[in-house]
Amino acid sequence: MAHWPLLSVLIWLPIVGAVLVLALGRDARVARWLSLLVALLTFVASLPLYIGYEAVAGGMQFAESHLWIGGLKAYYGLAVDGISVALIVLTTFTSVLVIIGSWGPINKRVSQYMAAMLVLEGMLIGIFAATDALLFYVFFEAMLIPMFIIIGVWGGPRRVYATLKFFIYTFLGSIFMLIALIYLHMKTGEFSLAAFAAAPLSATEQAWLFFGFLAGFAIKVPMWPVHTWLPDAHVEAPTGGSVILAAIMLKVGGYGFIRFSLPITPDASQEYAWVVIAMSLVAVVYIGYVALVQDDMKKLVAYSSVAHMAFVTLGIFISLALVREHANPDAARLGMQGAMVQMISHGFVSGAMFACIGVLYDRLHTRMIDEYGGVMNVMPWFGGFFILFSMANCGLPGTSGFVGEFMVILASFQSNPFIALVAAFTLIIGAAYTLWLVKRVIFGEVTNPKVAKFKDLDAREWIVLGSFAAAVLALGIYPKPLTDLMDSSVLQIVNALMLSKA
Amino acid sequence: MITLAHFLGLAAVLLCIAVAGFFINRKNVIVLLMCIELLLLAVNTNFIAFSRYLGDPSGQVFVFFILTVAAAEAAIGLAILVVLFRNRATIDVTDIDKLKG
Amino acid sequence: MMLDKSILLTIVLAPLFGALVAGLFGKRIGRVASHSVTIAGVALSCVLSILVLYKLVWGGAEVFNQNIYTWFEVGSTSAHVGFLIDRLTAMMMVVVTFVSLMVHVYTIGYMAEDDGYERFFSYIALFTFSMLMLVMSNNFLQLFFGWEAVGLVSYLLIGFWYKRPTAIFANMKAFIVNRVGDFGFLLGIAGVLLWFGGSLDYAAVFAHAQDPSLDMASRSVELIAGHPWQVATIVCICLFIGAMGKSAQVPLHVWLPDSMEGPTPISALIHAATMVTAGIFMVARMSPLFELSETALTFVLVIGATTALFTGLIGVVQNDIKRVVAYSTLSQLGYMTVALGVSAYSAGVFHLMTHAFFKALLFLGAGSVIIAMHHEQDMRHMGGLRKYMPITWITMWIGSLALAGAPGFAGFFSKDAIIEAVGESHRLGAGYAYFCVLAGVFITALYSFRLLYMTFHGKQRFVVDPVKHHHGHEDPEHHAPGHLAHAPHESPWVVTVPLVLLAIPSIVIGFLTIGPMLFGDYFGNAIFVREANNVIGELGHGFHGALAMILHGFSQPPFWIALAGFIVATWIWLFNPRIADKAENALRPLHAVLANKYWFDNLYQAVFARGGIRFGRGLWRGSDATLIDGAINGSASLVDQVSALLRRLQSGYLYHYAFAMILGLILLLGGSWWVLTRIAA
Amino acid sequence: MTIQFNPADLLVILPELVLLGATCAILLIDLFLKPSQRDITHWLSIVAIAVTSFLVWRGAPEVAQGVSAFNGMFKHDGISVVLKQFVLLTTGLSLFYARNYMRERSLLFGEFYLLILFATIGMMLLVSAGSLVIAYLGLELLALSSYALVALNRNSAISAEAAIKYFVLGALASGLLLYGMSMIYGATGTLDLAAISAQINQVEHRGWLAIGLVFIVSGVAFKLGAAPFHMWLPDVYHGAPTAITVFIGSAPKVAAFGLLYRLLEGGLGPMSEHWTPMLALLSVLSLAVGNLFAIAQSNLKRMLAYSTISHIGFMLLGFVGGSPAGYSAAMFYIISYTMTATVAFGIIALLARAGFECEEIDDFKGLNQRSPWYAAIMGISMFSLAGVPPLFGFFAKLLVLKSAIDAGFLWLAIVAIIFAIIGIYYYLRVVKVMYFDAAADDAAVPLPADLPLRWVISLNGLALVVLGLAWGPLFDWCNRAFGV
Repeated sequence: MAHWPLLSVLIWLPIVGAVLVLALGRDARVARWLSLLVALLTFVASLPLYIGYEAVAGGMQFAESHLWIGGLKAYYGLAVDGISVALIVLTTFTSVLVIIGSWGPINKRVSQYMAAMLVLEGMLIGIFAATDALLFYVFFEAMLIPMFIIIGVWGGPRRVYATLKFFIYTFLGSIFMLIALIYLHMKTGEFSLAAFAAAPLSATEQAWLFFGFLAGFAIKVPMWPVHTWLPDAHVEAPTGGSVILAAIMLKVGGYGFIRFSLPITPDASQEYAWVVIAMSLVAVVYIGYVALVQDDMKKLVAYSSVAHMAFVTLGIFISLALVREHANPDAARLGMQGAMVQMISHGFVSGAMFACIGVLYDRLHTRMIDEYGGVMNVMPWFGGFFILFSMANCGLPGTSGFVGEFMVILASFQSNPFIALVAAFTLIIGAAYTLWLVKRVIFGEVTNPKVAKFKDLDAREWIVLGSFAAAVLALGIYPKPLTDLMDSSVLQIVNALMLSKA
Repeated sequence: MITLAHFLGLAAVLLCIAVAGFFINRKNVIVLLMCIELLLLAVNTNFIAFSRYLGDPSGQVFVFFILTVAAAEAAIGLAILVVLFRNRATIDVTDIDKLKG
Repeated sequence: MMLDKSILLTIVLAPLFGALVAGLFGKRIGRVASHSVTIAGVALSCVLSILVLYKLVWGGAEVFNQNIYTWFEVGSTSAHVGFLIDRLTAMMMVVVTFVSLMVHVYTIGYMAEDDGYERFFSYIALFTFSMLMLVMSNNFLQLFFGWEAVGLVSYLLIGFWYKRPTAIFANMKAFIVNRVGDFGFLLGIAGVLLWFGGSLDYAAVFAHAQDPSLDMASRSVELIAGHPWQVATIVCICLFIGAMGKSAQVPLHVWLPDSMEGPTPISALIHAATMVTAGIFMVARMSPLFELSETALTFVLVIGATTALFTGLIGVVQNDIKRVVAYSTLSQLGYMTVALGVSAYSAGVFHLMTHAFFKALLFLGAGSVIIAMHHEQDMRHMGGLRKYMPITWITMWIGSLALAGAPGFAGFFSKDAIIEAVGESHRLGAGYAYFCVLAGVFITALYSFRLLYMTFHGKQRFVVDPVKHHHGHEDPEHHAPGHLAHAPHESPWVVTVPLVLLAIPSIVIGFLTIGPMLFGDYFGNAIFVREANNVIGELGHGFHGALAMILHGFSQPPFWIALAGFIVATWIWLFNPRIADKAENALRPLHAVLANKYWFDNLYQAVFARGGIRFGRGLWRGSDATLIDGAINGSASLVDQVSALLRRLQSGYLYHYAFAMILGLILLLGGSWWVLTRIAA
Repeated sequence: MTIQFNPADLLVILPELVLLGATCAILLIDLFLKPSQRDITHWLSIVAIAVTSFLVWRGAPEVAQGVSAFNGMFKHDGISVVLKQFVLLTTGLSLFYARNYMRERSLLFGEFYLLILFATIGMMLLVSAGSLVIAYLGLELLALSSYALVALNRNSAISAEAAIKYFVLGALASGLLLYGMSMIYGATGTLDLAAISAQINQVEHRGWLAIGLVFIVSGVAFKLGAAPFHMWLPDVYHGAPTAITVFIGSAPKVAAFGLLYRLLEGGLGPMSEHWTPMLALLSVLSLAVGNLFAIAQSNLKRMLAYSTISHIGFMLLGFVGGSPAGYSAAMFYIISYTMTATVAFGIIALLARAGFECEEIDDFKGLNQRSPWYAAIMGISMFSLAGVPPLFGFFAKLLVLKSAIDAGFLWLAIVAIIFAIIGIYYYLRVVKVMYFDAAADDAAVPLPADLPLRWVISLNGLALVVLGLAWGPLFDWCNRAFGV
């Protein structure tokens, strides 16, 4: 274990960096380089977390705990298990790429943009590291502010509608969760997640709490039918915002289910698992069809994000059903792992997809599919990347997109083959909407004379897309390091699920 | 025999008249100032009656304070009225409606 | 003796290396280096594959079954990347690498004038890698990986000319239709994991399936309460749906004809010789599972038989040279599937092998014709080409004879074996299948010879017109049909050498291998057939060597039926071409049915494509935008309206303000009175 | 009961005495100053407030248990220490924020300082009231000064209108409060709050008590600005000069909280089952009215005024439990609110120039381009008012919600958050205007040369962040005051 508070460093380094960027970044170049430096440092600092985390032992490591609010017994408590480590590294990795990716496209108020990104990064890390519910909630909500600013200031024409919808929607959900947390504090007298998990709760209490959490996390994920903020937010967000939103912010919802719903309200989660499973399955099919008919690229990918995140919720709640109803902890682990791998993978894939769209947007300043066509002719490298990420998006084996979906489908089959049947429908519909996009944008003759003047990727875009591609392939070809990292943590969660609280 | 109840009843009636004056009057701000005085009068009646019946002088002391404050209040009220009139050339209650919504 | 792991790895990785080099650095290193590196890779694989085959068959090497690395491990569920090398695999490896090598060489000539030369080599080498991963897998996960990876490469190659709207439509269609199959396949794999011992490794799964104490054949599950289904049936049908997608069985066959939009070499390699036969290979590989379920095999049989006959019929009315061959491929895949359906797995695989050679030959031959015709594919504008390109002509005849099952040629042995196996079988549906395969023989002969006659014989139906069409080959889209810039001539050696090299096995491979492969113990434990289903074993009693089989063949119905087809084709297309037109008019409704491919495409387009879009639009506009967002925006605007309405209460009048206070006072008084009485009570 | 004068009592009211003395001295000094020398008055007032604050702080350890002077008429305890400190702090802040604004409009009279100082004395008395008389006197001292302050701009029609409305309704409210006091007096026979509390259970005329209670609650609700006694508030906030709004929107709220606590818990505590439902009702109405009305506003001051009403509704959540923890939460809330509101109003005052009030929301368009720092501070205060962590306002909301839930008012908490969500919309709109919209004219705002103002408002804004991250000490302080 590190002797120095690594997690605190990871959280505060980018935030302090953001302040520095604001203070010193009057010159855009300084702001860019400084924030890149900070992001890189944070990424480097997150590596000891991965290396130092003893995956075999599992459990919470790198713990830090200081009394924060004595009157409420709220702690500044940080610790990570394998799941958190994976998500934190994903965050630091993506943040670096986002900063590089925003190098050219963002040219007004650069320092503010970069600072907002860095603050966002720190807060996201905080979410994944917090062991105290109040601290978690603070980060959970606070990240809305920089995102609000990012979309609102550097966003598209309908940004006002999109940001307000995004902010109020997600706030609506999380404030119900706040009520649940307050109730739990009343029960236990503290805010630590461990105490919440240990608290005995009656079935009715659990049910209320479960729906409180569901409101908070389902909107964040987002699950059908509370997903409509996402396409709007994505469409209006600048590329970097979209990447962070899709790659990391959505993961917070799935993470929340694992950290809150399952350990704190296991019995209610079991009882209402069908609700979540049904919502997830509807999302796979319904959202798939909706994605098919989008004529805005970003909207399409945003909808596909919703469909993919449905696998996360499906995996999490199917494992509950597997543990409780089928006494099949092995399959439950598979489902949970699948959900986690899907989260990480979706981080890379959706991040990459949005980065690709950003590359196109920077050239033509539109996201409408009709305006493009035949991009392959002028940007062969870009076309290659785009096809790779599209394939990952439709879950091709060998890319990261496949691993999680595969695990979740295998696990759900063990619970109920019909659930797997519906979930596997993503194979078809996912391919349909993604490839149709590829066909219309990448292939074909160049019809728009402006497209004919496109230049292929520059070095900066190469780095971003190349890194994403490397991650997507690495995870697809050899996911074992990731699953090993999370395995014992997943096992602990699954074991905890076997115990009833009521 | 005049009992406490009579005094309280009188005070209540004064109160009601004063209060009614506040929202029935639609003409003149001066009337409102008078209503305020009437209101305080009702309170004073109450205090003195209670004080007398309880045999406790503090209520009457309170009344002195109230009278004093009422004087100050009237002074400030009239001053504001003057300012209002200077600016608007009217003290009609129905005309004071620039601030709304 | 063990096989060397490093050899196996080299076989797989050499093409991948070539693909990466040509793909990533192709433009930089140039054409020659690109094709050299990929050809070297594939050639190395091919040589080593032959070595592996040799070691397994003659060297006494044991079956190789080892994991290379662990993909993931969660609880008791683990997934690996590993190789299972037995004779079935080895045969497939040789077929794949050999055909691939031929195609690589051929491509040098075929794609000589194409801008995407390096890219093309990268793709086909990548395909070779993927296909090898598929066939060499020792577990379901890797099988699925290879399965989808070949699908990806096929997608890329069909859409190789990505400027052509038809090509990019066809590649999308191919991928999505394949995905429908993969959908079933994935569920099948999930079923295997659930019901067959919790493993994804072939060895463990097959052991579980064959364990008499578990009696998997009678294990059933009630997915819908009150309806017990045999688990093996569920799993096998699901898996077979995967095969239907990849091997283009009715009703998932629609993608294959369209896939001819790709360059001809890949039509040969992917859409004839190797990838499309992956489904056949898979079912053969899964024989221990399929043997458990009579129902699933009947399903396989009926689907295969239907495909064999009805897609062949379409081939008769096609005018595009490649499409004829494509429909013939569909039909032949149907034959293989029929073989699987009657538990004659080895016959299916045998036909797979022979078909790989002669169908690759036919495609490459067709490609050679296309080169000569400057990318004209319509046979109505050909004719009389035999004098221009004799090698192509002869090799095409060899291929067609093999395809039609002329005694002695490779196709004769394999197809005859299948037909006889069907005749032997007593499985439900075997009667129907027998009819279909026999009728199919006639059809096969009909379209095969029709192709030959229309292309190479008869009158020359094109005009050589050098002045008007000087722009030449690069512009295949823009020349008028039937007009050539200069006379057709024989293709260069890089094209003809592969033709010759493929023609040789097309003649002899059946003769040489039928003995050991079908009736000997070639496959060993790789293919499992239950005693009661062993039709090949039954046939084996009547097998007295290949020569005897040829002689015997002359007395069998398939020969006479094929001969009939040949005669009819000769009579019509060689001697009386006008009859064809008359027949077309006379049989207009029938012709319409065939020309429209039984309206499968139209149906799918209407129901799934347009219907899906309409459904999606309905959900989007109706549900997302109207219901959900309507509720959200509605509540927001409701608040706005309420607010706008309420603010009028703040009228600005003092007496209203005072009145509000008094109302509040009265409200509180009332409330207080209520509390008071309640406390009193 | 004999009345005795104990010289030691003077020590207890030393801060008030000092402030009173200083005020009188400033009154005299100011007479001899030219308008250009008004800064002397300014700094003297600041010093007076600082000294008073210091004296309150010095006295703090001794009063932890609570001391009373003048036969219980004046109470000095932990609660009054906290409240007085924040009254003084926010008053001091308002003085800083006001100077430039008032000077540019030639309103920087000595009376401005005097009225504010007198109001401050009133507030200090108010929060220390141990008797109905003191409560009344403190209240009137505050109220009369405030009326005059609102009318300070003699040439403004809307200021005059605001003042007359404030005055008339304020007098009505005072009358109602007094009437309530008289009923309580009649029922219990004493004006002393502690004695009232002790005797209340023996009272036979429950009806008198009930009537008295209702009138007192109405009167206090008016001072707080709780619906439906809120009608004056938007008009006054809107009509008063912004610098005055800064003052009347902040410190008096703290004092009103003190009044509410002293009267209801200190005097009528045993009747809490009567007044908690009333406060719950007022809370719901305030939340609804405050938020729903605020959405429709285009004037920022008016919008903030309505938002004040909603915050009072939130604060009352802490009261409905009738428990010390709840009062502590409510006090925390009111402190957080005033600290935040001073920033918001202060920025308006700061950005206003002669002839340009900068009080329409649209006036803030593109502020981020023109002055990112003040946009950031304004943004922080808006997010804090909206209750977004990690800002001060969030934790205040957390505490009052918690106390309401602890008290079994889950439904009330849910009503509150639903209105809070509606509320977010209009706060975000301000942020939206500042950050997303382009400035109407690109001309850079000439920022006031008043350096202390810029520093103080920056610190005040940063305090919202700092207190959001480390609000534990303040929370403990509040808890200690109520003995939690």
